[in-house]
Amino acid sequence: MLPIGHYLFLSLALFLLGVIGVITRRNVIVVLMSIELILNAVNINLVAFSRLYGDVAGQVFALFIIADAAAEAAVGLGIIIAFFRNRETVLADEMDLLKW
Amino acid sequence: MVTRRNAVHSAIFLIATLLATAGIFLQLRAEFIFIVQIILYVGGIMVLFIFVIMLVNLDVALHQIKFARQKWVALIVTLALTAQIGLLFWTTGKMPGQGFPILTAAPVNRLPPNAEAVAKSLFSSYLLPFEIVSVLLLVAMIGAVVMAKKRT
Amino acid sequence: MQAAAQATLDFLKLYWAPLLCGVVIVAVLPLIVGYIVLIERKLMADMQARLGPMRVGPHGLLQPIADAVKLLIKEDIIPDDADKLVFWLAPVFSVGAALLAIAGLAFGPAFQIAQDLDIGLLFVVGISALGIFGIVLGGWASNSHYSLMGALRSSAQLVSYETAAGMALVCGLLFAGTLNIKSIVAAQGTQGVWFGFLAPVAFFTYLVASIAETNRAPFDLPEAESELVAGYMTEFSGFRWSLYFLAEYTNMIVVASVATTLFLGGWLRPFAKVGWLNFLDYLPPLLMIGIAGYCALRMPKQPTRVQQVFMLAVAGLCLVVALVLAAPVLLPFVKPSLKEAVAPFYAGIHGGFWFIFKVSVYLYFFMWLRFTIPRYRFDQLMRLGWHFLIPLSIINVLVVGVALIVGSYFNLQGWALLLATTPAAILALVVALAILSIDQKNQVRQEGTAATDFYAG
Amino acid sequence: MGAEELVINMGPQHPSTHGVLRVKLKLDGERVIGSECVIGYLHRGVEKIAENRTYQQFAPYVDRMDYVAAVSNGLGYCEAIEKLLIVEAPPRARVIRTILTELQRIASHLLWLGTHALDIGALTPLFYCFREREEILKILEKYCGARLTTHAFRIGGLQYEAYDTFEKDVERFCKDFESRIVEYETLLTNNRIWIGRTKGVGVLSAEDAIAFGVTGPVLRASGVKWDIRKAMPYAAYDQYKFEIPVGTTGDTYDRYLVRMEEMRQSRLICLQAIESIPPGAIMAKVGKVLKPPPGEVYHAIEAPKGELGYYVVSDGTVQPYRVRIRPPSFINLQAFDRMVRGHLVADVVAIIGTIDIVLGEVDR
Repeated sequence: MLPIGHYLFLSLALFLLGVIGVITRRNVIVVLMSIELILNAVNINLVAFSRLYGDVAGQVFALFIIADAAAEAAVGLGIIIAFFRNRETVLADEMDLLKW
Repeated sequence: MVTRRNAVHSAIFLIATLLATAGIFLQLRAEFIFIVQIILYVGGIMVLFIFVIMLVNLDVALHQIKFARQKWVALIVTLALTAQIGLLFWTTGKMPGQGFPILTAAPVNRLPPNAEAVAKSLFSSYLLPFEIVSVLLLVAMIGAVVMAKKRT
Repeated sequence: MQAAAQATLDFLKLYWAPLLCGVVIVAVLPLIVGYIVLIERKLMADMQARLGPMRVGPHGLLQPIADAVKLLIKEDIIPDDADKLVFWLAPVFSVGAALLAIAGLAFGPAFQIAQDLDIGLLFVVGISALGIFGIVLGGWASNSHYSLMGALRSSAQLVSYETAAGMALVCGLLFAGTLNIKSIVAAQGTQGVWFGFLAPVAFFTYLVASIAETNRAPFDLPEAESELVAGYMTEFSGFRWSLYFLAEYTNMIVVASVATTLFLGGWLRPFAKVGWLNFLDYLPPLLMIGIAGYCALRMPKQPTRVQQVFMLAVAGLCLVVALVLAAPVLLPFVKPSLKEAVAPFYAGIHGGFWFIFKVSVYLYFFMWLRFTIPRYRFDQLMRLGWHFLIPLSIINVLVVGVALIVGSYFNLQGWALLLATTPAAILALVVALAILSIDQKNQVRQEGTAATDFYAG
Repeated sequence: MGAEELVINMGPQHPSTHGVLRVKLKLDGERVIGSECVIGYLHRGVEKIAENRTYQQFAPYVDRMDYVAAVSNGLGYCEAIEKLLIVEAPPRARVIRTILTELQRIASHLLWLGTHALDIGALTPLFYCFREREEILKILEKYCGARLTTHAFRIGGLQYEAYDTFEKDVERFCKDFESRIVEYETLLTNNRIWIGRTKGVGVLSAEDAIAFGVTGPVLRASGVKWDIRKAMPYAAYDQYKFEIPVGTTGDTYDRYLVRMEEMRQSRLICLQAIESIPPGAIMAKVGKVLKPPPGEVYHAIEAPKGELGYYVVSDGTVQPYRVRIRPPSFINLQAFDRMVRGHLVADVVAIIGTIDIVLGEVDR
């Protein structure tokens, strides 16, 4: 079995990649996907610690996070579709109106 | 995943990442989370993503610059976070890979069936959060339907 | 270096059986799929008053091999505008998911690759659901409108019917109380009754949803040849196309196996606990002897020498299988002391036979439907899924749960549980039909408005 | 679905456009918001060819228009020229013509039923239909030696006398066919999916149908009782009793029912006809060289697909001055756009099938 540090570093790398994606990409869909990546990094941590302490609480929280990710994806993609229908674009820097 | 110009390629790489993560969960003996990750994340959320990517025509997005002008912000944030973690390691005085507790806390064959354990925990100690999550999902569902519905 | 070799050896020692099974499945499955296709074509021909493939081998028995050779040596075409990487990846993904799902299945008490997987059934369902990516990405990568529409239809269809299928499975799992495949079958063994009888509504729901999930008629819209040419497979040819084909039929085997495991008692003999039906044990060898006899009877009628020999070989093979099936049943009569020794063989061999038999019946039902019924339209398919099957399956889970509580309160076991579950099933059906009739009323109203719209435009 | 319109090309090579029809569909998601039929892929200039052939030489060419109902085409042409020549085919010839034409109508409808069901996804009816169509083609083959492009009739009557067992063959077919048609109906008529796929699809109101000039089963399904066999009887139709089935709503399901009933009625006509085939000559007195008097004539018959009309102008020579053909499929196809608007892609296939076009006739 691997020491927990490896998992932490993997999680960190995924997290940072996600952050870079969120900040730099213009395509909102990719931004959303980057957020999924961040959530996933958190999941790795949770499950790894859950294994470390032999307690399923971490896994339960990972479950909650997955459910949360599903909710977020559904709403986010709904917004994107509505936006695309009105503005014909999915680029973040063209989303400059609060209401249309 | 972050550097692909084509969003479908990004999605494919994300799927690969998620599957790999699922593999890690399996390795960590979290079978239930493993399968939930596959069914929900890969089989559900990512299908939704690809669906939407296909719906919003990509020909437009393809020809545009993929990165916004926030490269420097990203770099700074990343460096800051890395530095933070590095500092953490520094203060604990341990190098990565050494001195960390090793994950052999419980012998494999003495673990209760994972799905059962998770379920027991979920429906006893975490019942309230569970219900809240279900309400959240319901709200998200309604929200998504309202958002995506065609305005006539 | 030596350590690594030692580790490999250890690994092999531990896992040689699953590895072997895996290799055999990957190697033999295409052949099995080929013969399923042949059987399908023969059945279709029989129902349509014609003969079907007759030229390659006696009664077309070598047709699958000829087809496979043809597909393999066909020119591999990748459209110019296709996304090469994804185009290459998609069929592989599809077939990979389908084959991986087989790993979780148990074809008998002895044959299972992922031994004692704790989340067995969920694993099979989840992994086989991944095949959708092969379809969606393949359709997208072809860069053709037909393919894209096929892919979109397919993903929408799979996602909606997965819910109904999942709910139906939950219903069956309520009876089993476990996800482990072997334990599910064992539970049916101890109960003495298949869950298909206890949860008929769930079985029906799963049946319909599984047809939709495998894109078979009448739900074969993603590849409806009269509308979308071949749907997501339009631009694929040769080997890639055959990979999709392999994935589709493997998925059929997977859903049939899941249904068999959960609802039809897995590898248990029908009515395994009823003593006076023990003569059913003689059925498998007799069946094989019958097939062998039929082959031998047809042998002289074959036109060429080679075909006669081939027919005889088939007959011989069936006889050997019959002998293998008969041995565990008959040996105890010869030598009663052997009874203990042959028991595991009996369980394994006969279990495998019954499992394959049940899967075949399930697949036969699929094919029968395909030859008989026209195709649904996309909106009708979605309406059937969302407005009928999903409510039905959710209600069914509720009433079956209540029925189980009632059953345990009165301490009902085995067939007696039917007392509690039959009213539950009827209740679920009544509610679902009520939903359907309300829905149809709405639909009529909608159609009325649609018609006026149509004339206004 | 997506915000923009999607234009897809259906055909000319597409499994369900029944030949080389090309349909440009403008889609919003899966919903059709516009369509355009592009035809001409099978154009052979039949009408122009007629101007360079003698009257007899041109007769086989008409078989190549609606090639699944060649006998009907020939009947229309022969009768048009007979009208031009002012001769009449002898009664025996007319009865045999009627029998063969009605058999051909059944064959044409069977082909339509099989392919239409196949388009909607029912695989099996096709083979059942071909089984019966085969019997009809056998009768045609026995009669004139050809199965598809028969050239069964001659101007002025018939070339061949009915063969010995002709009546018996037709009678046996008609006897068998009664139960066979029930077989198709059990497969389709009350099938929920079939009803779902055809009811309310491609509705064409009676006014629209008349405005478009639609004829045949498509018109009758819209509730207009118009059949040239009754309205302007030709051949021997005035001697037989038969009904004209009409629909009420003019949707695909009604067109299906109308055609099924038409097959039954054709069977009845055949049964009545073989009971009393009058004896006598089969050929009227026409010369070897046909030189009709100058003039023009329009003659229409009720082909399986609708009104098939020939407008022939003669200038007194051995070759027609002009032949203009009114093909039913071509006219019926004009209603296509009206029928598909607002429906889904899957319905387009059903509607192409239900109009029952043959591209050889549309393009000529």
